[in-house]
Amino acid sequence: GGNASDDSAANNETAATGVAIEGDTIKIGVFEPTTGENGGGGMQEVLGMRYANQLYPTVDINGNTYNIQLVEVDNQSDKTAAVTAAQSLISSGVVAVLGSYGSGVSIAAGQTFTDAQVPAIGASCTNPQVTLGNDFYFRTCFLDPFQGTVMASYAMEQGYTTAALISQNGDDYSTGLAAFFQQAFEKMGGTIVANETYQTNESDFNAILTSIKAANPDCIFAPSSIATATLLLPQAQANGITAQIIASDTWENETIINAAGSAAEGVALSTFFDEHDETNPVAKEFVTGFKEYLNGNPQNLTSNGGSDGVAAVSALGYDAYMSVYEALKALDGAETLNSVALRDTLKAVSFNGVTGAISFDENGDAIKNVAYIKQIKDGKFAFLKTQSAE
Amino acid sequence: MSNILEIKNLVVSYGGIEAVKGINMVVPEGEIVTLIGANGAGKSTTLKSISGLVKPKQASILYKGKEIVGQSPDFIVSQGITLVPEGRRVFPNLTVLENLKIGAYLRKDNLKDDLEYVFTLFPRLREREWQMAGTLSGGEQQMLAVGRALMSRPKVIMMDEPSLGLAPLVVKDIFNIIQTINKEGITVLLIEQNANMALKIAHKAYVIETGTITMEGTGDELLANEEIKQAYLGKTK
Amino acid sequence: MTEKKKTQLKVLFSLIALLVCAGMLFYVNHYTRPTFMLRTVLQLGAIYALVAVSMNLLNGFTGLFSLGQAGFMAIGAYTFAIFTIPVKSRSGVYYLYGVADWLSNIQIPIWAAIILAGLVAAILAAIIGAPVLRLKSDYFAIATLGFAEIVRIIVGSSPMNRITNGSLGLKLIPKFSNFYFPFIVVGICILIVSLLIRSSYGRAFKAIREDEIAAEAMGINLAKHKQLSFIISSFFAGISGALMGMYLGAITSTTFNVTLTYNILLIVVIGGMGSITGSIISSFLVIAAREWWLRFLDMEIFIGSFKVPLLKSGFRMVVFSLILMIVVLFFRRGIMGTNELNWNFIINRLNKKKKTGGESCE
Amino acid sequence: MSEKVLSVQDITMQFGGVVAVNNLSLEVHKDEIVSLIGPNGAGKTTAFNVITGVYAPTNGAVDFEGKNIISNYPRGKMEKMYAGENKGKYKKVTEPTPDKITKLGIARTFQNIRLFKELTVLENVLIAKHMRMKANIFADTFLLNWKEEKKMKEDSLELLRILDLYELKDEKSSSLPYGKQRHLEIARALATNPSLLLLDEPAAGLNPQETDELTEFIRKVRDHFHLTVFMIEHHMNLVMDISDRIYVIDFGKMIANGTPNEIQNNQKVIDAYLGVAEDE
Amino acid sequence: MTTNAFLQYCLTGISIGGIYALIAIGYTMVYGILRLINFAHGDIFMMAAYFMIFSMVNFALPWYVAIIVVITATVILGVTIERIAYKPLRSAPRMSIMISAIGVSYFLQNVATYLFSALPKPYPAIGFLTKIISFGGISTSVVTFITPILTLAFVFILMQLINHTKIGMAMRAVSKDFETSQLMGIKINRVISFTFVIGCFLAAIGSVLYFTPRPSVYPLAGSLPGLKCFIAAVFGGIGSVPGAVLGGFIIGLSETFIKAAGYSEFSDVFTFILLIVILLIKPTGLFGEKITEKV
Ligand SMILES: Nc1ncnc2c1ncn2[C@@H]1O[C@H](COP(=O)(O)OP(=O)(O)OP(=O)(O)O)[C@@H](O)[C@H]1O
Ligand SMILES: Nc1ncnc2c1ncn2[C@@H]1O[C@H](COP(=O)(O)OP(=O)(O)OP(=O)(O)O)[C@@H](O)[C@H]1O
Ligand SMILES: [Mg+2]
Ligand SMILES: [Mg+2]
Repeated sequence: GGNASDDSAANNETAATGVAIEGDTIKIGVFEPTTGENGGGGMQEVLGMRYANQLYPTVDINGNTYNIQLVEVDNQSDKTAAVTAAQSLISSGVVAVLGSYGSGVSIAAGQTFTDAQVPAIGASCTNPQVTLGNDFYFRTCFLDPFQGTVMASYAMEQGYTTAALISQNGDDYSTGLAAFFQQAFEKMGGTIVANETYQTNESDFNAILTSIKAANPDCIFAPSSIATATLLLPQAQANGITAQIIASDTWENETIINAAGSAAEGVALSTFFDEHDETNPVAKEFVTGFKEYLNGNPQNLTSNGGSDGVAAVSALGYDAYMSVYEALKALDGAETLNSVALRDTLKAVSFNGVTGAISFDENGDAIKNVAYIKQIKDGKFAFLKTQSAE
Repeated sequence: MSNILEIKNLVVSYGGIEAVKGINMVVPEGEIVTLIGANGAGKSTTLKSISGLVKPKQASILYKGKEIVGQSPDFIVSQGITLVPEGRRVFPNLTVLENLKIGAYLRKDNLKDDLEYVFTLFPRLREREWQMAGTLSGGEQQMLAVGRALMSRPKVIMMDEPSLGLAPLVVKDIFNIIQTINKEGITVLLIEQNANMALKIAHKAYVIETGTITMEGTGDELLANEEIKQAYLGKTK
Repeated sequence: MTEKKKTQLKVLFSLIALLVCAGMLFYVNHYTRPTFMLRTVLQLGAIYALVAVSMNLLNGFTGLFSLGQAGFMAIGAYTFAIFTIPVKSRSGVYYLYGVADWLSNIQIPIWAAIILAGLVAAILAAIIGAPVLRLKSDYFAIATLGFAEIVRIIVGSSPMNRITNGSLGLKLIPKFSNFYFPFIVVGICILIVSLLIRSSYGRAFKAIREDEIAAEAMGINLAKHKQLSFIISSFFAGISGALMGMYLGAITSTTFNVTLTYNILLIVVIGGMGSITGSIISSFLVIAAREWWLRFLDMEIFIGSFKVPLLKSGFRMVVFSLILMIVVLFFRRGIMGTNELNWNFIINRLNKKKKTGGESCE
Repeated sequence: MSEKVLSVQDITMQFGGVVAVNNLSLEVHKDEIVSLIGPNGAGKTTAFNVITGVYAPTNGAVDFEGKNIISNYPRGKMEKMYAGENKGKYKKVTEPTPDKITKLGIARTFQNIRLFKELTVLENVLIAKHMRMKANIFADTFLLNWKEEKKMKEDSLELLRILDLYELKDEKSSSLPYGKQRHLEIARALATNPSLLLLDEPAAGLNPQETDELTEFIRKVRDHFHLTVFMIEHHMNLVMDISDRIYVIDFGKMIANGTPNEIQNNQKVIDAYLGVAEDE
Repeated sequence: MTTNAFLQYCLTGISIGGIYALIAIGYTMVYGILRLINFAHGDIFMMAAYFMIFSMVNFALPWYVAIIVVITATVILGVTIERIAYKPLRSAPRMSIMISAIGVSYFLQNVATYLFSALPKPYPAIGFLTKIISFGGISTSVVTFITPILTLAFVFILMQLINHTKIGMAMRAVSKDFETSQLMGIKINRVISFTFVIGCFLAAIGSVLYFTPRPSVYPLAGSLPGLKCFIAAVFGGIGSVPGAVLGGFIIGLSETFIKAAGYSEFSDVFTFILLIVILLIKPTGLFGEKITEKV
C-alpha cells in the first residue's frame, strides 16, 4: 500500500500534449489480434498495413525526413489482453495506432488511447461504440447500423419477408449486427421467424439449423467470424437448408470459399471493397501490388490463408495506414509535432482510398454511404450491386 | 553358504536429511534375516533402497554378486527380489485373484500350481477369491500381500512389518508362514516391531539405530542381549 | 533475545518494508513516464494478486479446489459497472436495447460500489455454497466451473439486455481516480486475508485442508467453515472483479471465461498453494513476463538486414507456455511452497546458510 | 460402581449387506480404562466411528453422561435390507456430526495417524481449541479477542509441557518420530477438553519398549486429566496390563466381557482371537 | 415437433454425443491413471485435424493411408507430451502437473497459430463418409450415422481390454498405486504411455468423425469440444469409461434438444445445471467410484 497523497496533476502533465514526435522515427502502433478467435482476419488486416508501410516508409515534415516504423502488438482477440497490449503500444511511444479487427477489443482499448491522447484509426471495426464519444478514435469503414440496414433492404428487395438470425452470444459485433438487421427488417415489414445464438468457438450448428429449417425462413442472416462461417455453411448444406444465406463484411474472405466449397455457393454479403472494381484506379493498383507482395513471401501467403485473394480487411488496413500517412503529411508546417496535432489533422484528412473516398465525420467515422453486395458464384466473390441504406 | 545380498555403505537422504548413514549388511542365501530398530531408524528405507524404490545417495548393493543399485524396481523384481511393502498396499480395485495374478505379472508360465500353493497357505483367500481387495479386513489384506509376493516366485522376499495391526492369532500365523516358505528355500529379509518373535525365528539379525547398524548377531544372541532387552523387548511378561 | 523484543523488531522491519514499497510506488508515479509499461504491470499485477489470494484462500488454505473465480469476478465487475457508469452516459452505453427503468437513475459512490460488488458475489456464494460444498475435490472444481460459466452466459444473454447490456457489454466504467487507488484497495483486502489466515479460523481452514476427518473430530464444523471460506473468497473475488472493471473501463461477459480462471489458477500454483506472498509475487511476475518482458518476441526484429529467426507474432505465447512448464518443473511446489516471505522465513534462510541451526523463532 | 459415562445400546451398523457391528451393547464407567478387542474386521473401529458420529448407526442408540446423543432406526432403503435384531425398539433419529460429539466431550485418535501433517505441533493442538472459542470470525480476524487467543495459546503450551512435547512445539508434525506422533494425537484429543477419550490402536507400529512407555503415558493422562479411557488394541501386553475391563467382539457381536484375567482364560476368546498361549 | 424433426434431432444428438464420448474416454482414462485433468486433450484433438490436412492436402495421400498417418502422428504427439511435460512431474503435487497441462494446452494452440495462422483451413473430404443417405424424410451423412456405431464398438473393445487382459489389469493397478505396481514388476511408464496411446488413438478417430461434417480447422477448434468432453467425463464419474460414454451421449442429446426447443442461448447453461444437479444427487457422477475414506 501507499499513503502518499494523490497528485493527479503529475499524471496528466504529459497527457495534455499527447506524445511528441522526436528523433527521426515516427512510430505507429498496429493494434490487431494475430492469435485467438480473430487471429486470422486480424493478420490479414496487418498485411495491408505492412504493405502500405512498405510503399510509404517515410514522410517529410518541416523539411525533415522521418522513417515510419510500425510497432505491432497482438491483442489476442481478448478484451483483457487488449488493454495491456494497448498500454504497451503507448509505452513504446507511438503517435498513432491502427486497428483493430473486432470491435470489442477496440472498445476495450479506446479509453487507453484517449487517456494517452493518441489517435487510433480502426480499419474494419464496425460497431458504433468504437468511436462514439471518443475524440481520438477514427475508422475507415462503415458502421453496423448502416450495414444491418443495408442487408435488410437487400433482403427486402429480393422479396424475402421472413428471416432467421444466427448470432454469437457474448460477441458485440455479431449480436449488434443481428439486432440492427432485425430492427430494420421488421420496420420494413419483414418477420424474424427464428433467433438463434451459439457460444464462442462452437462448431456444431446442427441443432440450430434443424430448428431454423423447421421455421422455414426465406433468408438467414448470420453475421459471424470467419471460422464460424466455414463451419456453418457445410452444416447448413448437409441439413438440406435452401434458404438464402446472407452475411456481413467478415465473410468476404477467400478462406470461407476454400473451406466451405460448394456449400458457400450463393451466399450474399455486404462488404467494403471490390477487388475487381475497375472504376477505382487506386483499388486497381492496390490489388496488383498487394498480390505481388503476398506472392513475394511464403510467410505472407500463409498468413493470408494460403491464397493470394485480397481480403477486404487488408484493403481497409491499407486505407487506415494511408489516413495516418496523409495526416502526417498535413502536419507539414505545424509548430508542435505531437499526437494531438496529428489527431487534429486527421479530422480534416481527405483522400482517395482503396475502399473509396475517405474523410471523417464529426464522430471520426469514414463518410461512406454505399456498401458493396457480393455473392459467391463459382467459387468466387462476384460483385452484385452497390446498396445504400433505404 | 553364500550371501545372496550384500549391502555396502548404503547412504540415503530425503531432501538433505540423511535417513540411512552408511549401512553394511549381508543376507546369506536361504536364511531368515531380521532388522530391528526404533521407529524412524531407517529400516523401511533400507528395504526400499534394495528394491529400487528410493535412489540411494551412495551405495553398492550386490545381488548374487551383481550390482543392482540404479536399476528400476521392475528390473529388480524380475531378478527375484520381492518386497511386501509397509502397510499392505493391496490393489483395492482388483479382486483377490487379480491381486495374486498381478503378483506374477512378469511371469509368462502357468500360474495354476502357484495359486494353489498360496491358497493352501491361506485358505481364507480361496474363500474370498472374487472379493475386491479393498473390502477385506486388515488381516486378510496382509495375507493377500504376502501371497501376492509369493506369486512372483521370489528368491528373496523382503517383508516390512507384516504383523502391523494384526490380531495375535494372525500374527502367529504369519510367523509360521514365514518359516514355512523359508524352509522351501526362499531367503527372507524381515522387518518387525515385534522383536521377540522376529528374533526367535531369525538366523541372523541386525539392529539399526538412527540410520546406522549398531549391533548384529544370530537371533538367539540378540535375544539374550541385555541392551536389546532393555531397548526393544520391553517388559517380559 | 526475548520473544517480545523479537516481535517488536519484526514489526519495525515490516513497517520499514511497507514504507519502502510505498516509496517505490511514489517514485514510479512521479518520476517515470506516465506511459511507462511498469505502471500498467503494477496495477494489473495488484488486481491479479488480489484474486489469486482469494483463490488461494480456498484452494491453498482450505483445500477446496475451486474453478469458479471468474464467475465471481464477473458478478463483481458487473455489479460495480451497473451502479457506477455515469447516469448521463447510460443511454450511450445501452444504445441498442436501452436501460431498465429502475436502473437508469441509480448511481452510487465508487467505494460503496466496490463493497457492493464484493457483497453480491458473497451472497451468491452463500446461496450456491450450501449444496455445492458437499462435493469432493475435482467434482467440486467442476461444479464451480460450471457455475462460473452459467453466470457468464446469463450475464451476457438477451433477457439481461436492459441490465447488463447483454452481449454488448458495458463501457465508460469509472477508471482509477489516481495511480495509488488499486494498490490501496488491494493492500487492505490482502491484509484482511492475511489476518484471517493467522487467526484461529485460519488455522481451522488449514486443518480442513490437511485432513477433513481429523478436523471434524477436533470439533470443527466442516460445513460452516467451508462455507465461510467460500463466501470470503468470493467476496474478495468480487472486489477484484470490480477493480478489473475499473482497470479495463469496458467489460463484456466473455472477459470472464474459463481461461481467466485458468490464468488465476496458474498464478496461484506457481506462487505456491498456501502462500499469500507467493501468490502476490507470482502475479507480478506472470503479468510482467507475459504483458511486458516477452512482448518483443511477437515482433520481427532485424539486426541490420539479418532477421532474428523465430520471432513473429504468436511466438510470445509459445515461449510463455514453455516457461510455465519449466517453472513447475523446477518449482514443483511453487516459488514459495507453503512458506510466506516474512521475517521468520528470511531469518530461517539466513540461519540455514550459516549452518548454525539456532533456536527457532516466534 | 461409579456412574455410567458411555452407554452403547443395541448398535447395529450395516454397509449395504455387510453387517460390521451387530447389535452391540456396552458400558463404560467414570475413570475406567476399558478395552475393546477382537479379530481383524470384527467391527471395533466401526463401533468407534458410530460413537463419534462418523457413521450414523443403522439401528440403536448411544448415551453419554446420561443423555441420549445418538439414536437411529432403519429407514428408507435400509428398512428392507436390515438384518439385525431389535427392530422397532428405537424410534428417534439423532444423527449429530462428529464435531457435535467432540463438543459434548468425547475425543478420539485414529487407527492410522491423522495429524495435520504440514502444521506444527503447537498448531495441531491450537486447532483442537478452536471449537471452544467464543469470538466470531470477524472479531478473531481483527484481533479483537486477543485475550482469548492468548489464553488458548497458553493453555496449549501448558498441555504440551505436561505431556513432554513442549520441546517439539515448533516442529512440523509429520517430522516427528512415529511414537511422538502417537503422543501428539493423544495430546490433540486432550486439547478438546474431553471427559471420555477413545483410542484406536494407540500402540500400532510401536515396538515393545515404546509400547511400555505408552502404557505409562496413558495412565498418566488418565490420572492427570481425570478421564475415562476406551481403547482398541491388539497388543495384549498393553491391554492386559492397563485395562479395568475388556470387551471382546467378533463378527460385530460381543462374545465376551470381563476383567483381563477372565478374558485371558476364556476359551471362546482364545479360539477366536488370542490363540494358544505360547510357553515362555 | 414432428416425428421426422424429432428423429433428426435424435440422430444429431447421438452422433455428436458419440464423438464427445470418444474424446471423453481420453480424459477419463488419463484421469483414472494419473489423477490429472489433461487440459491439453482437446488441443491434441485439434492437432489431429491439422495432421489430416497435411496428409491429404499437402502430401496428397489417399484417405485410408492418411487416417493411419494421422493416428500414428497423434499418438506420437500424445506420448511425447506425456514424456516431456508430465513424466518429470510424477512425484510433484497434483496441481503442478495440472499447470503443466494448461501450459501444454496454450502451447499447442499457439504453436498451431504460429505455424498455420489463425485462419480456418478446410478439412479434406473423405468421399464415402460425406455421402448423404436419406430414409423416410430424414437426410444425413454416412458419418453422422456411423459415429455412434463406431463409438460403441470401440468402447466394447476397450472394456474387454481393461477388464480382461493383463495390460488392463496393470492399468487398473497403476491407477491406484505407482510404487506397489512397480514392485509387481510393472513398468509404470509404459503403462501410462499405453493409456495415452489409447486416449490419443480415440481422439484421432474422434477428430476424423468430428471434422468431416464440420470441415474447418483453426487453432481453437479443440477448446470447446475439449471442455464439453471433459464435462461429459465428469457426468459419468471421472475415471469410468462407460461413464464417460454415457456422459458424452447425455450431453450430446441434451444440448441438441435444448437448442431444438429454441433455447440455444442457454444450452450450455442447461447442460451445466444438469451436471450440477446430477452431482448433487450422485456426488461422484453416474458411474464414479464412491470416495469413501476408511476412517
Ligand atoms: N519420503 C520421505 N521423505 C522424507 N523423509 C522420509 C521419507 N521416508 C522416510 N523418511 C524419514 O526417514 C527416516 C527413516 O524412515 P524409515 O521409514 O526408513 O524408518 P523405519 O525404520 O522403517 O521406521 P518405522 O518403524 O516407523 O517404519 C525417518 O526419520 C523418516 O521420517
Ligand atoms: N465404509 C465401509 N464400507 C463398507 N464396509 C466397511 C466400511 N467400513 C468398515 N467396513 C467393513 O466392516 C468390517 C469391520 O471393519 P472395522 O474397521 O470396524 O474392523 P476392525 O475391527 O477395526 O478391524 P482391525 O482390527 O483390522 O482394525 C470390515 O469387514 C470392513 O471391511
Ligand atoms: Mg518402516
Ligand atoms: Mg480397526
